[in-house]
Amino acid sequence: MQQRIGVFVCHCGTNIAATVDVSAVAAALGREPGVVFARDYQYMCSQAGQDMIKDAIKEYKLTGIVVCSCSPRMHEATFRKTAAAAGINPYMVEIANIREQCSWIHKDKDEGTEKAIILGRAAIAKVCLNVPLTAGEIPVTKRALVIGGGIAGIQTALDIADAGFEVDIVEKKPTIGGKMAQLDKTFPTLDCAACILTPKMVDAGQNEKIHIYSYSEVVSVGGFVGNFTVQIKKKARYVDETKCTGCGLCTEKCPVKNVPNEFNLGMDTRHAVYIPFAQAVPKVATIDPNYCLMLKNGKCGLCSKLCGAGAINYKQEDEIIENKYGAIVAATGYNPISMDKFDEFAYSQSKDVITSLEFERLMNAAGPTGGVLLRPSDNEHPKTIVFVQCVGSRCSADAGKGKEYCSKICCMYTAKHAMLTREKYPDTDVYVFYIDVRTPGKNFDEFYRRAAEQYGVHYIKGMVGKVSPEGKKLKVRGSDLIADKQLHIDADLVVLAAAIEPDKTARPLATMLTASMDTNDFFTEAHPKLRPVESPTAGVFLSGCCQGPKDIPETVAQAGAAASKVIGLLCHDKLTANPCVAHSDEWMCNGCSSCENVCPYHAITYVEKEFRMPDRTTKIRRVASVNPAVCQGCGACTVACPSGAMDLFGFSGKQISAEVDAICR
Amino acid sequence: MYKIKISDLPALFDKLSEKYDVFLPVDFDNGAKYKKYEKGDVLSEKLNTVKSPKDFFFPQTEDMMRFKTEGKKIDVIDIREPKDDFIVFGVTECDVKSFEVLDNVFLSEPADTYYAEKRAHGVLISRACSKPSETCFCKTYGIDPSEPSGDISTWKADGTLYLRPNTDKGEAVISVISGILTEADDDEVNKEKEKINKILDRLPLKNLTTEGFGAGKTAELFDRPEWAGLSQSCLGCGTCTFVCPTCQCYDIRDFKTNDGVIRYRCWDSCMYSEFTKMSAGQPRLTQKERFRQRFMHKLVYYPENNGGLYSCVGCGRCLQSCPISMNIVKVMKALGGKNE
Amino acid sequence: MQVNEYKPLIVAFCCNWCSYAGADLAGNNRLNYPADVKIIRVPCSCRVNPAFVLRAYQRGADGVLICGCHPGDCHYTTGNYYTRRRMALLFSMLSYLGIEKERTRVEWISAAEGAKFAATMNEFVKTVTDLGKNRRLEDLRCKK
Amino acid sequence: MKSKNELLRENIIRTSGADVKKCMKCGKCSGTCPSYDEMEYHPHQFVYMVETGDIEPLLNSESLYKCLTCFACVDRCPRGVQPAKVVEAVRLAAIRQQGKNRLTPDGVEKYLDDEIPQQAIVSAFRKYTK
Amino acid sequence: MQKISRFDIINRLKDLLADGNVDRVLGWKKGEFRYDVTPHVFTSAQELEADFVWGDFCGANFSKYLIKETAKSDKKVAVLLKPCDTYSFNQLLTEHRFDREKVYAVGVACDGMADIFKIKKITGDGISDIKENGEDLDVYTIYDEKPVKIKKTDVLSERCLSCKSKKHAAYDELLGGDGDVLDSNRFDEVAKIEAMTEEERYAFWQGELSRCIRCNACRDVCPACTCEKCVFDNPNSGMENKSPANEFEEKLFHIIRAFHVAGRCTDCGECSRVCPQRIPLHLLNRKFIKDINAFYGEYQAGEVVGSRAPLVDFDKEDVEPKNAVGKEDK
Repeated sequence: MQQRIGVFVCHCGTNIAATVDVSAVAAALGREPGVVFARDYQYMCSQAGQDMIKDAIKEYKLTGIVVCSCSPRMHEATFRKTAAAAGINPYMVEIANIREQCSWIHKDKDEGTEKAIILGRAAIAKVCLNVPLTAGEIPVTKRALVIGGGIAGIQTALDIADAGFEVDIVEKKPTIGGKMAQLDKTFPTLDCAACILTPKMVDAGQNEKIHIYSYSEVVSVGGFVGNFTVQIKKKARYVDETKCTGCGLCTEKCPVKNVPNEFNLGMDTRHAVYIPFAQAVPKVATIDPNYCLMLKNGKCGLCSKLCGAGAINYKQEDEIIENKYGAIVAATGYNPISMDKFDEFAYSQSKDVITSLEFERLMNAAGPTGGVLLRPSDNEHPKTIVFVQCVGSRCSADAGKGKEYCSKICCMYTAKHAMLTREKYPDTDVYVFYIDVRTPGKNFDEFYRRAAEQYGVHYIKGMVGKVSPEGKKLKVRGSDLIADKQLHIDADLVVLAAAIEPDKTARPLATMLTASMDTNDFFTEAHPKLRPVESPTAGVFLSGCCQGPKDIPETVAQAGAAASKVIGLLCHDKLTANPCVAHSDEWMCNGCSSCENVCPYHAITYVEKEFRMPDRTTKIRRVASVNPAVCQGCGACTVACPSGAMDLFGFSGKQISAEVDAICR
Repeated sequence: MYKIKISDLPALFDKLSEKYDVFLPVDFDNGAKYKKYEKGDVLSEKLNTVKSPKDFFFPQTEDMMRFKTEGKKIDVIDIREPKDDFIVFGVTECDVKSFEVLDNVFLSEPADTYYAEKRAHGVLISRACSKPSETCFCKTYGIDPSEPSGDISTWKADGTLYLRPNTDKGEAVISVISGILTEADDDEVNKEKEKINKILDRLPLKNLTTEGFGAGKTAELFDRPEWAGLSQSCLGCGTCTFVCPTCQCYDIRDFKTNDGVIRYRCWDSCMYSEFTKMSAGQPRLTQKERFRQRFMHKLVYYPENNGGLYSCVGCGRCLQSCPISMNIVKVMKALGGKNE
Repeated sequence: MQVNEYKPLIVAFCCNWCSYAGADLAGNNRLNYPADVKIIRVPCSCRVNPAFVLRAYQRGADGVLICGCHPGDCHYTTGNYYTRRRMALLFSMLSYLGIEKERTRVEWISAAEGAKFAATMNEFVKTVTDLGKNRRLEDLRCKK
Repeated sequence: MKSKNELLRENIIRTSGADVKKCMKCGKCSGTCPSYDEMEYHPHQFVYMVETGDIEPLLNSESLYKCLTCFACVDRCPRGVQPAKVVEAVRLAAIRQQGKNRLTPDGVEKYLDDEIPQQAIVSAFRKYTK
Repeated sequence: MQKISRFDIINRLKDLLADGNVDRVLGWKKGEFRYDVTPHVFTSAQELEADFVWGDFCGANFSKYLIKETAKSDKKVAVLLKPCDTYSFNQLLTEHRFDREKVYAVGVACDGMADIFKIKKITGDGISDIKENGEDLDVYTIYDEKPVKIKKTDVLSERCLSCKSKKHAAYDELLGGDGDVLDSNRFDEVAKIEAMTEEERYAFWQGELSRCIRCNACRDVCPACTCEKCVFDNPNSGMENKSPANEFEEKLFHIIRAFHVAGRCTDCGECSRVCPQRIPLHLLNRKFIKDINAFYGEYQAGEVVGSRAPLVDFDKEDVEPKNAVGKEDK
């Protein structure tokens, strides 16, 4: 059938119209063969614009439409719905991207107009070869996986479980809780982090819909939205989780006591068998195989003898568990960056130069000093404390160190630290060197002002250039830009607001999830404004700092949002599949298995089929058969197929060739 | 009759190429091919070029017309340009006779003007086959390679090339080069003819006859069981049809250009599964049928429609180039009356 | 000046998930690159058949670019690994046949690399402009 | 037509190879500068004043010769601005003017003593002379 | 490896037919002249006695015929395979193109095939007979009583000069024993072309490919080209054509053809053998083989049934195209 194509050119306000002569584009495309209607309009995506499209489809009996507008990644779905509402197949729509890939990057109007016409022509050439497609359906596994057991992961899991769905948390550490468990107080309310976090941890631990895989890692992810298959490695903790009561006897009696305690960032020690902290969930001991005498050289076995529950099992091995999930939430969190490249602050030279997270532990009642602020070097009260902001944040890529982004949370927690210090120890001089103080949040600026005004924290606009340990003192040299002076401060403690970066496990996880990441290894969201908690990979959602720096309330809000997206997905029994899948022309298929070999989804199988040949004989042939519910439409098979029997709906060889032809005209 | 020393041939070609485009067979790696004469080119000793001279009159691909589309308008444009006179030099008698076959097809009404125009402008200068190949069997079709025809006939003997114009076109060519030719009598040529005829008697295929073939033999030959065995190893590649001087099937196709269409024709082959495919499919579904079609056409159907003229001239090209060495000689021997 | 007026025609095949998004980001950030570049969206770089590359040249392209996710980051897990092999061999063959190897290229550009996209396009257009028109792999009929 | 000052500014930026627009005005350069107290204009001010085109005061300032070119600011600048190179470029602009050589061969003698390494004299001569 | 005679082969084949193991034999049938040997399906001892040949012109590779032949009947067919043919045989099995159970593979030792074009280059046309005479060939022509004596090694086919293996990669039984995989020099010619400048390479291939008449002999004889419908015959492929209209299409055809068989081509050399225009097509396929070996490690298609062809495989550390092209040797 001869196609009847309608072309709709969007001005996008002035976004397109400023550099592309939209009416000229409409006029030129209107002359293309197959086009029976073409016009431009201010905002095609508006209700009025969509109505115009619908009316034109009906009035001109259009069989396909081309919208010259913004990126298809933005509004393809919108216009497909529009087309469907007007009674034509939603896959008879093509978008010519004349905004992101034309008007926004070209300054010359003639050039922009010419290119817009060419892009429009390519879209027309393609749509002429489009065929109506019907999306299939795929079943949904009603279970979610949350990767990461910090506040983001816990909140997401709790919200999903609340809606009645099974949810698993995979946490690489022996306990959930994450960074928040290490914090002392939280800004701007100064309530105790543990007091608000631990009840949630307990909830998660006790919720029958939630299963926690602690001390575990995701090792492989297969499948796709609605039907992921995930392998989880439960690392051997040498303690039977089901038997251990968490009494802690072993952790007290273990003869190996000199293990750096990671929970306190190495500022004190723990035993070889340990429970990270008192409120750990699950409250189960873990044996550190790097230090345990029994595991290292087979001598000791004390904990095993002591354990009344008989939970110790030195023979335990890593275990791989395979589960199916309908949705996956990444909540892998963050870490402070290494201070290796910032040695002007003498972090490696003096124990009294610490990071803010270490400061949290020094202030925490459960920390290495029992909540008393003492210098790590000599356990004396520091009298002069210098806080340095933006250490490794906001660095230019040219500088070759640090991160380009603002870590967002440092201004507030530094104000908190300064304030708490002054409150507990009024005799202490507290200096905060800042470049800018950024406090965009509810009650945030008030909080910061309180630190300066009520608690007398010295806020200095400037930056520390050098810290030199000299005897018991730290000589701090910095600039005071307002006073136009260089300051020299003899400090007892220097606290560095280290930039935060995504956890190192995020990158390999992103690869497994085929979720995209930015250059900083933060997960990319499907749309920065409109779909902030979804990854572009369907079925993968983002929670917490793995998507970008966030404070606790933001994290919790995002965790809830991610949970609601997951719930929205899991409450469907079936999902609409992408109809742009591969299909094989059985008459042309040779049965060579090339396509089967390259298919990442095992969507292609071979069947023996009887064919009635043109010469009236019958023949049994081995031919490829694509499972459209499993195929994701990458097209690898279409090129692997030597005979061209394999083609892809929506991106057929003919369609792409037609686009090439149209562009090269 | 005229003559010129072989060593003076370059001067002859130079002279001719002042007025004509001259094409002559030159050697390449393992064969001979027609090439537009340029100074320094040497006439090949080999008789058979890989591609036959039919290419000059019925090229493998030939643009016929153009359609230009502008918006929704289509213009038809005749793209033929006036043709200059040209000479094809050194054509063997079998190839000369192939034009009889082609002319019957292309020049009968309605005449194929593309072909006709080239025939009108082309001058064939033939040559006698002093050194035929073992694959030659033109005698089978009554062709005499010692007495070549064409617009001018030539013989090579004793370091001399003898030329005899046969047509007005031939005379016109001679007049261009008469300055470097000398008059000659027929003696040397007659001796050469005798020599050639003796060689012909020694050819391995000298006894091959067309007996059992020709007009009216369809019913007898069509269902012969031998076809199955003969065709079983045929690859259906079409090499035989492309090197054949008399195969004249073509396909008309459209090529989409940037702003229109070029309609062109190109050689087709009855050996192809897609040959004469129509909406209802192909008339010949198996390779056996396609194989049979080619030989039946050469030996039965064509003679039936053209006064007994076979559409094979015995040049032997297909014998040399078939990848699996199946050919018309084997077919004739398997099916013919007296052969074998 | 005649020389400067030559505008190459560049066809860039971009995978939907990374490079096409990278191109969108370049647009969002208003990063200029020449209008000579025309992008064709494909689901994955592995959808790009060598025949498309040759067709682009046939139809008059002077340069062809295939852009995909960085190896290891393919939305479909492994697609770009196949692209890498196919195109390495295809390009090597084109070079073997004497076609300028600079005309054809594979680039890995992620959704976050708008700047890289623009920089790559600027650089590639310059390279192809310096090479001049594609003469060795063109089909003159197309321009008739 | 560009003003003389604008040309001077462009020249300084070009010879320095630094991108002054990248400066986020944190002051770390000045916080780190060992010659800070000797200087009338400090490293961050050099960067800022070149950025805004307020160059005349810098050309005439003794600060030009107080910078030790120790590159601490270059090393620590989080934005990769390279303030010392900006100072150096301004200094070059100053001494390249007619008769503005900071150190003449005649003037060297007064600095000579047993303490000062000869190389210091040579490099100072290189630095302060056209 | 020992030289095997026509007599020995016929005897064995007759036994196979007589035992009822097979009901037909795919072998070489004599032609009009010594050199025009045709693949043929023999069904009886008499037929074998009369027409079967084994000698210096039995170059045809039968592997591809097995697709058609095995589909014809449930009975086994015996096939004669030279060492190079066995690689094609295996490759077709890898691609599930025929049923191994229906084939009885008889490996025959081979010491190389002669190239009639090379012989004619020496003797000229008019060959009436060619007789084997030890290491020599006596070539008789109609122009001379006495034969021209030619050393067989001087007229060996190009592909046999750089024979990659005298060892059979597959067989049910061997006649004449087995040889070794050879350390062949088959990439020397490719390297020579690679060493040319871009302009020289362009000119070289332009010269070679311009002779192409798109007779499809290379494709149709190729044991890797077994598509049910070739893209060049398929109007939907966008590159269907029956003749090379210009230089572009000459290149297109040969690039795409070589690419489609890349990683699957066993380098049997049939394409170059049958090209009526003597285009060295094997140099295109060998380029891919050489590149594959250099980029992804040694791979011989058809060496092992079921091996994964390089183009449907990958390694995470594969070389980047920009680092690969033009650096094949590094």
